[in-house]
Amino acid sequence: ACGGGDDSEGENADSESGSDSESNETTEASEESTDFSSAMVTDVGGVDDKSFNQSAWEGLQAWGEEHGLEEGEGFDYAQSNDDSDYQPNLNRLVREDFNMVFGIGYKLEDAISEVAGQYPDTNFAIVDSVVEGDNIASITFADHEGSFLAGVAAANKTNTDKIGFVGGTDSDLINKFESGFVAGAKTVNPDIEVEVQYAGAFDAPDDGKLIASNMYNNDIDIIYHASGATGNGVFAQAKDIKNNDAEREIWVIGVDRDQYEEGAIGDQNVTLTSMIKRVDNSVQQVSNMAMDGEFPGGEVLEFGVEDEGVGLADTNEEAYTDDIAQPVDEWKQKIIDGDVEVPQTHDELDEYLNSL
Amino acid sequence: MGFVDLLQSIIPPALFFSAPLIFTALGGVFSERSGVINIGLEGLMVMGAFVGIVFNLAFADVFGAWTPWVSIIAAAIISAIFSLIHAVAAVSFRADQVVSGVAINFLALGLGVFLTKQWYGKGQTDMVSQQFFTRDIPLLSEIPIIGEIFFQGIYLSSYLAIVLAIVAWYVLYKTPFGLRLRSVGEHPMAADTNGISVYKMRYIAVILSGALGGLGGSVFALTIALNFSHATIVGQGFMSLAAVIFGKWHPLGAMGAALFFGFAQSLSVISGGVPVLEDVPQVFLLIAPYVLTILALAGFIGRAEAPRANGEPYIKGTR
Amino acid sequence: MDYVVEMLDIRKEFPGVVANDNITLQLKKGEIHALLGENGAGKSTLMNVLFGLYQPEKGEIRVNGKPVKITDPNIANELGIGMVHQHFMLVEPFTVTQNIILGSEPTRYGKINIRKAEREVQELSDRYGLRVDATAKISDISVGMQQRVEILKTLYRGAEVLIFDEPTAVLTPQEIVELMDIMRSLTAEGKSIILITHKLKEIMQIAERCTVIRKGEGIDTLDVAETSVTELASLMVGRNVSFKVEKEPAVPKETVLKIENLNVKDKRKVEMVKGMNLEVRAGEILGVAGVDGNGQSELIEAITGLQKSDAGKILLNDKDITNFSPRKVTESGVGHIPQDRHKYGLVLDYSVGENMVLQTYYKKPYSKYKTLNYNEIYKKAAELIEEYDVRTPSVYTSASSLSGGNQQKAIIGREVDRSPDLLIAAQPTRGLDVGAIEFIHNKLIEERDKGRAVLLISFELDEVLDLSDRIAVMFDGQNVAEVKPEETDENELGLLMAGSTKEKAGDQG
Amino acid sequence: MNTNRLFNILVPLISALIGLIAGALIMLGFGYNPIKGYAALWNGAFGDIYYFGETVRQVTPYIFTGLAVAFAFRSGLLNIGAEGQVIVGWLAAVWIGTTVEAPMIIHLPLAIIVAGLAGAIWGFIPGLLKATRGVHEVIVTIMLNYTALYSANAIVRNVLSDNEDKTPDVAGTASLASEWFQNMTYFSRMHYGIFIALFAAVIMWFIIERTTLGYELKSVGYNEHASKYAGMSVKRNIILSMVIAGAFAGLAGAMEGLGTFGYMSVQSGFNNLGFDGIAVALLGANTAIGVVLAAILFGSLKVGGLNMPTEAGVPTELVDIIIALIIFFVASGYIIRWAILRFKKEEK
Ligand SMILES: Nc1ncnc2c1ncn2[C@@H]1O[C@H](COP(=O)(O)OP(=O)(O)OP(=O)(O)O)[C@@H](O)[C@H]1O
Ligand SMILES: Nc1ncnc2c1ncn2[C@@H]1O[C@H](COP(=O)(O)OP(=O)(O)OP(=O)(O)O)[C@@H](O)[C@H]1O
Ligand SMILES: [Mg+2]
Ligand SMILES: [Mg+2]
Repeated sequence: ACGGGDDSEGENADSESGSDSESNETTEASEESTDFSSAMVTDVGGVDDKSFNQSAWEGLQAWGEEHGLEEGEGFDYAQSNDDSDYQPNLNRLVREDFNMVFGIGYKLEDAISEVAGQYPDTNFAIVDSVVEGDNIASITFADHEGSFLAGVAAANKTNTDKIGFVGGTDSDLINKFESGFVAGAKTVNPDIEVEVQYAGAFDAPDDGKLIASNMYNNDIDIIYHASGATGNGVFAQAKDIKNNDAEREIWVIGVDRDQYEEGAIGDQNVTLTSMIKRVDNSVQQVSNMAMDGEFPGGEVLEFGVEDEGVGLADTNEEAYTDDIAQPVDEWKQKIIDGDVEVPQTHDELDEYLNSL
Repeated sequence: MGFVDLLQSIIPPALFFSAPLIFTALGGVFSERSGVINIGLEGLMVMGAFVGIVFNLAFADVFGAWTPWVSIIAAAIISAIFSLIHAVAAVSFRADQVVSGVAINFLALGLGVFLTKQWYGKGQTDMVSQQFFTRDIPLLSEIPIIGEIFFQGIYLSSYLAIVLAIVAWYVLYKTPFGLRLRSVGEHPMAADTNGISVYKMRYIAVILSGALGGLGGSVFALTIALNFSHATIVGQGFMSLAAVIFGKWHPLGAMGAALFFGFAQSLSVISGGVPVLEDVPQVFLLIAPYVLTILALAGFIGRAEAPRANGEPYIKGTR
Repeated sequence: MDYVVEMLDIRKEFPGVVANDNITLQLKKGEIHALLGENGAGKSTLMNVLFGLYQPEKGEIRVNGKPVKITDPNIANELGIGMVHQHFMLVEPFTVTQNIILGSEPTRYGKINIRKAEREVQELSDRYGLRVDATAKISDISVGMQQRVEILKTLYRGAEVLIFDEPTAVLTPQEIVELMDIMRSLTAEGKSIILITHKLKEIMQIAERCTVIRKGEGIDTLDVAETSVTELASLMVGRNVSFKVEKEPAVPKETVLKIENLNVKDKRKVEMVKGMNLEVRAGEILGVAGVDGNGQSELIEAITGLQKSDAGKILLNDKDITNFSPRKVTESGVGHIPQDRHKYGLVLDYSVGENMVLQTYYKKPYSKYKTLNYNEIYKKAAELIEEYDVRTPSVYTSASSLSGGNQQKAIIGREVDRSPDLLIAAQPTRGLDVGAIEFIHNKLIEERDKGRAVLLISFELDEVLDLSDRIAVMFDGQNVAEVKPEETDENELGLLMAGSTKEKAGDQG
Repeated sequence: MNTNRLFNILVPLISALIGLIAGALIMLGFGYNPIKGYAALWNGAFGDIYYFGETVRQVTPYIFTGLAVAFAFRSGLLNIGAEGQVIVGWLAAVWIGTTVEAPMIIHLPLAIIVAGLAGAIWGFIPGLLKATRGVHEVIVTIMLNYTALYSANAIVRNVLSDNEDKTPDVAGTASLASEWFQNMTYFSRMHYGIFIALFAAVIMWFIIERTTLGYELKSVGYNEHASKYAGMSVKRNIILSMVIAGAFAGLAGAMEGLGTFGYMSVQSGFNNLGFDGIAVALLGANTAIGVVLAAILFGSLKVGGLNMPTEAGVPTELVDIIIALIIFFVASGYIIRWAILRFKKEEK
């Protein structure tokens, strides 16, 4: 339910961000309904990373549209090319008098914490991390919950009872994805083997391809990747196998946004589903809260399955059939109801598995 | 996992990983054999990847399944033209060749991403729909064991790389063109007094390196990355340069070095399934290709003599 | 007209220098025509103009009576003009054949037909008696053979006119004799030769006519039969030159250098010095005569610490300096004028001044607390260039822009000034004109008279005979004979150097 | 000599100018307003004191990596490995900064020195292999870059943190951060490192131009054989040159670890400080003063460039193109010299 509309929305926003520079000059004066302004700083992925930077920007654009604001005045972004750019970018936006500044990605946590301390009168928010501070809102996502659902989907789809997980770096954040995924799969079928491998980087498609090649060679038929551009290699390998043997059932589960497009090969598609994080919604929401004077400073907002903060895409109707969607929805409800506590770390995962 | 299985899971990936490095390293061999140092291989690959992807996206409808092949040819041509900048600087303007190579690296990346933003309005292109696919080589793939390891699930571009390496060897060592090219890199004045145009040979060599670097970059993009962004080519060009030196400026040596890198890389990633390597911390496997290379050079490969006039601009009439 | 080549009123300028000013040179068919001039007179430039490497500002070139424009070496080749350059134009990692065919390779289906080329090269070599191994690598063959390869290169391209730029400077006496024979057989075949050399005796021996140039200007063309060495020398330098080295008899004192049973391997691990014994005393010049490649270079390298010795001893003033580092050898009192001044003698990118303290920069007064004192360095350099007549615009000029002769004078100044107990002079006058040679010879004798031990290594028998107080003959890595210059002659030395024993050589001599 | 000096100044200046003009033409060609673009660049680098502080912050490591490349260059070595040397220096600095407890007077210098040492070791390896085994330094330094990157990441994650993406912050006693600067520059991250960087440039100048060591290093770079003949130890000098170069780059790492960031995070790829250092060194003609000036130029371009998309809509990559063109023209100094000489002639 959560994926369908998302796709078209994504494309829409895409083409909009495509004409950034023009809209900047052509859209002259639209009426100023508010003088509240909001901006964001990307991490090194860039504003068009087809991932949460892009999603966040789409959210901010939607928010601007909602209030008839002009890009550059009412809302804006600053792109970081290097880790050392975060702080000047945040600073720049604060000094341009934006009332609300988002840092997109856990990499900005230090910069946010620093700058927020320096400018107590501005509202800050960080996505995907928790930073303490009265003027900071922490926006987190229940990645483990979404990944759990991905695990459920994979377990229901696999023919070989062997599935794989490819992570970017072996860090707490990605461990969260891994733990949720493994828990979800094993919950459905404790005999399923989940092979886990970390590429060590988010920008190594060659390693991603090597890992995927090895996994698919070893009878694994579904790979869930949480590895950014490294995942491009996973898609490349899956599509290659599909191209050689159209009959072979082989799947990739995408991450962060709907990666349906990435899976297209001829008239087939290897993307089973994607674990979507609605960064856009969260950014839009928090901006509105701040504008309305209800800025959740010092709070940690977790966007989970409950409020559609995370979820699975159902774009690939041929593959993501009802007999998968159904159990996914069931487990989703159980998570919402608190019937399952999805593990977030390796330790919690071990505990969880033992309890099965 | 049996040994044959192991080889089968390591060698085909090693081949696809090596192929772009082989192409590019061959380019490096031509350029440096003619006396022009080419630190700019990285940039030439970036240009190749950029053009390969853009062309592929633009003409996928026109060329259908042939698109990747036409794309890499287009990438080779455009990169060859792009490499003219290095040629003009290094040959005609007597530039410090290292410097001009560094400029090539900056320029290619800057230009690639700049144009991507201009044309696509974002920092990375879409994924191509017409990529290279692996295939089984008819007949050869039927051979027991060997066929499985070397001829099943292979990119034709990998074989193209190996064939090109052999062609490059033949050209450099068996033809008048090769003899002249090498003489220009060893002793340009001697070549000049024999009536060989040093400038012309060096231009040709650098342009060849551009074409081959373009091939390398586009093959990488169209087999592995499938789109173009600032992070598509990250260090493959430098690895190719290392392969040139590791391979002692010999086409087959460079190919061997590139294959070695591919093999080591493949092993480090796939080691998860290899009993002995399973428990080795991943970082050791990650750095293994690089450390092994250093050890190999220090241990038994040893001193490699660069072409004698490598890096020296030729100025007619000086001694 | 029976001239094959005529260069008429040629003028060639370089920024700031007129290298050739209205020079005329006419070459008859079948003659050997010498071109004579001091260092920097413009000989090489003139020949490079003829060979198409430089374009003249003015003047005309005619080949077989027809005016031609030679804009690059290809055209020279087509006109039948070939050149053997002062510095060889050979690609070292290539084989002899590859070097010869380079640029005009015989092919079959686009592939070099190397078999055929080798056969042709070998035939050509045999025809002119050049004794060249067509398949050998350049880096593996002797300098003499390299030069014959250069000659073959021109013949292979069908040259009728051959230019030799200082071909004998790098050859041993034996090789010079062979080269003369080769040149004669070439002219016998109807080829014409222009020969550049600083050795007047060679001109007298082989050339028919001689054109003399001085400071870029043509002075005269003479029939060699009607002139003399003295006339040529004074035409060339513009003053009278004395050829006989004036020196008092030596007064040798204590032994400074003593070498006992020394064994040295070269870089390829071949034993080149095999049980060498030698003694040099204060106040004498010991000349080492020998054909190149008999271990002279390795001997010097061992003494100066550039190469390790495997066995034996080197004693300096009774102190064992075997296998000392170069620095320690220098500090023990050894000065060294190296054979290859560009490779060893100078850091060409450094200024003349910086080169003057190459071994002493770390000492007072040139540095204190590891910090250089450039005032002192340049002061010293200025003194030296004054004293040793080094012609350079200033001490700040880079060493690379000095002429060979002046570079050599700078090195000699530097080495002699340290007043080492032992001065090793390896080929100190190679490639220099008579004026510079005279100067250097006098300096060496002056040092001897000051009580220094001088070890002179030279392939030029004249030089060895003229300068030495004692002569050691080196053959196959050993000191095979010691003779007194006044009791021997070139003939006997030549035989000894070829490996005859002293008794035999004496019998024949 | 005087004309030479004039050229040494004129060529980089003219190159920078041509690069900027070319950048303007590109902007025009793509429909941007170059004046607006450059105004944005200028404002982003010097527009107010905050940006100025950030520019200085960026210039600081550039000086160090520029010196690291230039120093090796002077003895004929191409140090492609500054990248890796920065990483190990950064790691070492943070390691000391986070694990040692000591008063500032000991802690900070210790962290800086250890960073320099780490970089030096990373330079020692290629130096040693070059000197003793004749292995090409370019290939070894490239390999060591990757080795440093992956090893540092593993150490950050497993040793200096508990499976996190970054280390804890360095102790205040090991921090280069300057409250005084920050207050003065509206919280830019300008830190005391700039003084160390300038001091390092002076050191390089002194070593190269005034000491016997510099004399030897240059001599070895120009002519190994003659240096050996003159009694210098070629091996020792090659090693020493790489060690000192590595130390400079290691200090650049300390600037990042103790100044700019105050911690080390897992690096997804190279941060390009080392590669940019090659450009800085070359534009600076491999001299100390040149490196400082070039670092200022590149630092301003990099920091100012961030402002171009926001203020003028021009992609930041334009800055990379401009830098590339500047390097290209510096490399082609010969043609500029030639042009100047022509120009002078015609004037007469
Ligand atoms: N490429 C050049 N550029 C500038 N000046 C040059 C160049 N080549 C030669 N000259 C100058 O031309 C003059 C003649 O030089 P050339 O090499 O012809 O002398 P040479 O007679 O061959 O001397 P040698 O006996 O030392 O070989 C010298 O004064 C020299 O400085
Ligand atoms: N590029 C150049 N620019 C200026 N002068 C040059 C150049 N090349 C050579 N020369 C000059 O040409 C003259 C002759 O040079 P060359 O190298 O032939 O010297 P040489 O005395 O013949 O030394 P060698 O003993 O090496 O033969 C020198 O005076 C030198 O200054
Ligand atoms: Mg000459
Ligand atoms: Mg000469």
